[in-house]
Amino acid sequence: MPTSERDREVLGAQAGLASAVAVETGSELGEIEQVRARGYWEQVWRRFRRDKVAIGGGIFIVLLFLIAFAGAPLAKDWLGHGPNDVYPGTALDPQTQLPVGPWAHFRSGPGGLPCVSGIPCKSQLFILGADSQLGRDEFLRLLYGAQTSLEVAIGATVLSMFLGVLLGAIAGYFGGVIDALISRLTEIVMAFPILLFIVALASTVGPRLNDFTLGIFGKGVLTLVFVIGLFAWYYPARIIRAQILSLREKEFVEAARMVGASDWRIIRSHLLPHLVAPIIVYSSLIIAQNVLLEAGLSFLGIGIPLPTASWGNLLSSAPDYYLTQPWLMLWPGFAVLLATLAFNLLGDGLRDAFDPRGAH
Amino acid sequence: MALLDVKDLKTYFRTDDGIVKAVDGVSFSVEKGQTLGIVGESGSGKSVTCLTIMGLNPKKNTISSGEARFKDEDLLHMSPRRLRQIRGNDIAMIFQDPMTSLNPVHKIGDQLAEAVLLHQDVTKKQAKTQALELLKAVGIPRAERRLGDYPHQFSGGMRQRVMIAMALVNDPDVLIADEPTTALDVTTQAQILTLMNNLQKDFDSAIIIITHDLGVVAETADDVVVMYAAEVVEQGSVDSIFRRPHMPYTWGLLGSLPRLDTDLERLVQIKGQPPSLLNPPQGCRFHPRCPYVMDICKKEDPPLKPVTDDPAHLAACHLDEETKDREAQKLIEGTLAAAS
Amino acid sequence: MIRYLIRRLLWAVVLFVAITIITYIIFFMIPTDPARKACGQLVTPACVKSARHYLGLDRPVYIQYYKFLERLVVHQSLGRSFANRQNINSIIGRAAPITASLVFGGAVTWLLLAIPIGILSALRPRTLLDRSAMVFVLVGISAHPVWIGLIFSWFFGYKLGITPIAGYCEAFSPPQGAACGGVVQWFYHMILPWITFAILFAALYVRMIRANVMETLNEDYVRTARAKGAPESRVMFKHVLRNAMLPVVTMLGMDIALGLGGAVFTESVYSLHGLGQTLVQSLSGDDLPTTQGIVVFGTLAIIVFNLIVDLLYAFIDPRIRLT
Amino acid sequence: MHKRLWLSVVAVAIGAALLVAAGFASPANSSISGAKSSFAGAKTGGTLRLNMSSSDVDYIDPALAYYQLSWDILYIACRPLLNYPDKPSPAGSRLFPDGAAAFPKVSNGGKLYTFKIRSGMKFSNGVPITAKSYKAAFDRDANPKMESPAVPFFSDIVGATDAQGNPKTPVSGVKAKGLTLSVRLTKAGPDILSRMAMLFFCPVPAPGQKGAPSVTSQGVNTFPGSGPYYVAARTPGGPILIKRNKFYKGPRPHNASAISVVSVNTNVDTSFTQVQRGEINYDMGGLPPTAHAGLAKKYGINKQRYFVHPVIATRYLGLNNQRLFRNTKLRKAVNYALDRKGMINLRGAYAGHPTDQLLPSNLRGYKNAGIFPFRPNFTQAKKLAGSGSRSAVMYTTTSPIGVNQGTLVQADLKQIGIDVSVSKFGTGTMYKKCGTKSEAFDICNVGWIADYPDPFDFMNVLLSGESIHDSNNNNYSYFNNAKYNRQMDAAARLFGPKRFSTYGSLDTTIMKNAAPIAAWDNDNDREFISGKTGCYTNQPVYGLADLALLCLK
Repeated sequence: MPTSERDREVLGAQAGLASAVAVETGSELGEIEQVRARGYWEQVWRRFRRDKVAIGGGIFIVLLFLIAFAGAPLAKDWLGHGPNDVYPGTALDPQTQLPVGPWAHFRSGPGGLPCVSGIPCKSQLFILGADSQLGRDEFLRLLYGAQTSLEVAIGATVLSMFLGVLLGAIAGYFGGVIDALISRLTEIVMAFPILLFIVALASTVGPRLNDFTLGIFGKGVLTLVFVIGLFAWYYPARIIRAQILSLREKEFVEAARMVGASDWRIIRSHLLPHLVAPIIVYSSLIIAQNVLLEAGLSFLGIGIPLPTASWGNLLSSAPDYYLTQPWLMLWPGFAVLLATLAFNLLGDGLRDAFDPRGAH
Repeated sequence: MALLDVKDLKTYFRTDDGIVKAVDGVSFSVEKGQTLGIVGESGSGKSVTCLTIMGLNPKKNTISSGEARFKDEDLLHMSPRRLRQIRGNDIAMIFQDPMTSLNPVHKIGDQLAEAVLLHQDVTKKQAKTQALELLKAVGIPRAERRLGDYPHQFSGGMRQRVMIAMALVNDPDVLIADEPTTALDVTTQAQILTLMNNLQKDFDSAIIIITHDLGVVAETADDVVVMYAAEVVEQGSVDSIFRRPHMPYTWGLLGSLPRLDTDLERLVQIKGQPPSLLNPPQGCRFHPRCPYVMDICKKEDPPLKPVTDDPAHLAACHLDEETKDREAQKLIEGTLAAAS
Repeated sequence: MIRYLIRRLLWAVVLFVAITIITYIIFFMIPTDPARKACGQLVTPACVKSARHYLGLDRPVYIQYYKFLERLVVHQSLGRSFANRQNINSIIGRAAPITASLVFGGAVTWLLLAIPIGILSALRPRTLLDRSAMVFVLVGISAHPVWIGLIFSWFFGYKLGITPIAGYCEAFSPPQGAACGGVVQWFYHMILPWITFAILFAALYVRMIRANVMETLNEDYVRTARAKGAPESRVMFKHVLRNAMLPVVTMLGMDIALGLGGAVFTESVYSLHGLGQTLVQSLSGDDLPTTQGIVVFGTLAIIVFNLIVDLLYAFIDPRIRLT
Repeated sequence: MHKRLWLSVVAVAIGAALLVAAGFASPANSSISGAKSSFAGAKTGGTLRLNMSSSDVDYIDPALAYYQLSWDILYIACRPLLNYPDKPSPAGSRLFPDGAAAFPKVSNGGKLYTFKIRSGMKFSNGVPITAKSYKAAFDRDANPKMESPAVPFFSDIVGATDAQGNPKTPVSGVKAKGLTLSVRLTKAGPDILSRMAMLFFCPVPAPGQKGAPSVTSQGVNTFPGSGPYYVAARTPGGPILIKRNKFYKGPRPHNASAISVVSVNTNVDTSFTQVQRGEINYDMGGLPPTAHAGLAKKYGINKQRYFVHPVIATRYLGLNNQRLFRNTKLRKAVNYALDRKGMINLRGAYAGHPTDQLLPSNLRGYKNAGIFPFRPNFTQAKKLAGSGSRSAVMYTTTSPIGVNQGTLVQADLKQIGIDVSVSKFGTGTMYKKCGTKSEAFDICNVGWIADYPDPFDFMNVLLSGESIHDSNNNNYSYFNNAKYNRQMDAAARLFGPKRFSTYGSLDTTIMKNAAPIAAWDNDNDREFISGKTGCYTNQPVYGLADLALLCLK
């Protein structure tokens, strides 16, 4: 039968963490017969361009980056206060002593203290109100939280992808004892109660790493990157290994081997190009998972340390206002939902674009 | 009235990229006890033709037209219920890949018995007995024991025998075999073909055998339909077509028959890939690959018309008779030389 | 089959040893001075000394590990909590049923949701039902379980008051003086946690089941069944579903293992004092033996569960059973 | 304050003066009213249903329990030799002889205390309570197998510990004969009476008697009660069932016939909703911080259902004088920079009142000196701190409030160039860590509730450098100044009004000149009971509702 009559509905299926692993033995992203240099990418782009939903996801992600890394500082300048500035005396309702609600104007002296005569006093605007009794700007914290979430999610994804691709490629390419060792290692990691372990590690070993920031990241970002990355590599590793296993038997690899190409060269210039598709697709799906994971860990109080804003931190202080200001639960939850959704949609779209047959 | 009469059969698939005309106006008929071979490259529409006859194409996005009359009932326009009664009972089918055509989680015996139970009012036990008999008939050793086995415990050839048994268990009038030997090794191929020939004699069924291998056709078929890019390009009796093929594509198929002599110059080779069925070439669909291509071929699709010396032998080609004679002769000589 | 069994069993043992070694190193080698922590409020030098001896910290690492393993395997004991001196076995004994209620109940919930939705949307692709299912899938895999939990508990529990906001009820033999007990109350208290816990997995499973069913529908043997003249219902139930569900069984094993960790979040939202909450509490209390005990227990549970799934899989898939 | 604050009872009082005379000047005066409470329309009988949100008792075993909530329960299940009456402040914090027939006879230069035990008392299982029962408590606490935290509180009793300081049992210095109990001390211990009132010394049936609690470091979950109630059942992490002790014939009230702590560690919002709906009578664990303003508005304060009572307690930041904060100017800078009102606001309305001194404002002897501002004065603080950036480690608790307090301190100190990183621990863990000398912290977020109303319990216990050990310290700022150590020792030996005024001046002097800590709050206890509940009384020593008085309406 011609391939075109295969039901295209199969596409877009199975993006879940475990589901992908289960089908990993098959040709996960379809064997791309030959990387027909430009034509292939053109086709991918052509197919991707038609997927309006995925494009939407992609645009949202670009916007998210802009908001997080450019919009947040701009908003900070415009509003005249920072995400960690506290207004413990002024951003609280004088009657109830609870944080002010959305679109609150109030006057405040330096340090967020009540105005006293003789000291300059400024008017402040809190667009989404205050986050807690500390009286921090929920809106700015939401924007800055995007920075943290993206840094953790992408950092952990890069680390786990790097480890996964490296180990998966080595295992798949060299086979034999090396493959057996790496595969067993993968199975051991998979048998761990991984989330329990991440929780335990983030809390015991984590605090020691919190001060390690490389000068550009917030405190605790790299801790989460390591803790998550070190446990999440097994998933790309299995996919890449399966890909390499099937590619290894292909004629062009045989041919390269026959003309005496070194292993490294074969991996780099013959195999890696075929892995670009799965790497890109799974990266975006894993980023989505990691956004959720960061929020979860910070919610449990073992993620990003104080006072840095992260969506999980915002979510974790919200239940204190369960009875009086339930909307505080909504903002960070929506932010997580939209970001994750965007990465998932992009990932699905890319998968479809790379692999129109959706063969699993 | 022929047992199965297919007239102007068309099957189109709607896809995201446009309409794929997988079968575009195919007509043929089969008589009782006769064997019809349908040959062509993969993607030429032979399998889809048969699936359309059986009503096995996915309902969604498929447009079929034309007629497929079985005992004067049109298979294409009958109720699903009636079609199910005919399927597996009057018309049975054997598929290309015996490895995947059996359900891996059910026992062989159950799968065979299912075929019986679907059409005959018998007990499970009786169905099993019938299944056993058929298994013996298709030459499966220790058949009693193997009823309880699962497909993965069978070799490819044995599975194809099971498939044949399953097809024949209800004594069908028409047996459609879709490349029954492609997935098998050469020795097994021969065994399966012999088995089918013998069974045909015993059961007196009509057989439609789909293959890309003219050798298989030569061994088994009475009539041949050659398909290219969803169309019939040549059809007629085996004798007639093998004696004097009228179409460069057929020559190509004949030319790619296995030969023992390697030093003989290959007269015809089919270069290139079959065309996309989304946008088939203008004119003769074979012209981009045809070594004898003429200007007219690019503009006009040649009609399928009887060749001069045999009215039952139809071909679609613009070439003049002399060229056809000359080239066909060379080819036949080569083939004969190879065979001798 | 026997060889398969033995292989799986041996592998389970290897896994267990490997994981306990790693756990042991992380929780007993890395932290500073567990003996001091073991002494609680009364940190006298004598106590530290006896705790060091009790914990075996005065012996070489491999002996310590051996002792730990011996205690675990021979005495089936996970040790004693630093925080409240309870036997960790009994701490886990109380927490595990709660987590098990959540995880298994959640699994049932997500299967009950995912199987019908997945199958129907596979059979009717691109219909309204299918599209709604796909929206559910996307939201389900993108919304944070913690958030879903908070919103549910606020809306259904606090605003509407039709479910409890949080809390747990023992189904069988509730302790004397407990607020509630019995299967009905247990069920009532678990409804929201189950749904919260199940949404993510339900979404993944809808997706997977839909794809599996579609893929199976394209299998040659399904065509064979149709060619035999089998009616659609028979084709679906006898030939499609069984094969389409095979991967679901494997996945279920892995996901229940994953879920054991994911339960941390649901438990924390609904104050269910299962393994996850106990773990988080033990972490904030520097209660290493409890932390470690829970991780080891979780690992064991996962290994055992995967073993059961492997056997179950072998049972339903003859290709594995008979090789 | 409860649920967050570990009840830290005074450790061994070294060189303490005659506290009997000082703290309990006229204890014999406190007349105990009759068995029934003084509430109009109080109803007896019925079962009270309580919650303990976000918390559980540590143990219910009197030899092990060392937590405010546990003691609030043990208070109604125990009849110690001396006890605090079921009355609001101030009467509620004055000792009266409960298990003992009268205050003890002190002889041998303050080293021998002889108690006469009341006759006719029985445990809830019918076993008579005699001197043996009280000795059994000492012996059990001293049993090394119990690993009891009570040991430091009686290690000055003869034979309580061996030469190495390890506990040993039986305690030879405690002798029981019929209804006479004698306690022999190694040196004069004037505060021994307040220690005898601690619930570690709750009588239990002696070994061999019916219901004698087993000796196990895991503790027992039930034991025969000697007070108006007894603990009938407890599941760790689960409910606690308390029942009337029908053998109790003493003067203490007992309104409900049973008290059931139906769930512990419950969600604070759930629990609050249940109290609002009347499904639960009272939540011992406290309230959501956001609820107070609304409750006060709706029910008024101390009128119907919402109660606010000052507790003799101070919250402060222990500034570790061994590390960054050995610099006095820097400590003062912190005191100028700390937003005291902001810190209190974090705990919701009516949480307490700001302070800048160690002694609680409701403690006798307190002098208001107005040393530091209640809202930050960053100008002054910066002047003191000087330029340059510093970093500090702060320990706080994992509770949302503890976390917010850490964040506010972080923000305040950032203004004076101190970069604070916050580490979070469970409450007990944090106190344990801060009490360990080698622990690398600079600021500890602690609170101190009076064990008994005397300045000694604050000044000497929290600031005397002489009591700093390797671990288990209460001097969370590791302040050790020879001059002030001497002055505190001297003050401890004083009597009467002089004692209090000396302590008051010492408090202001130390805070003004050395500022070893940054105090910020004197706590209020804030409670809410359901509409079906009445007879609320705040027991000032335990800082919670008196469960014996609480009744169903």
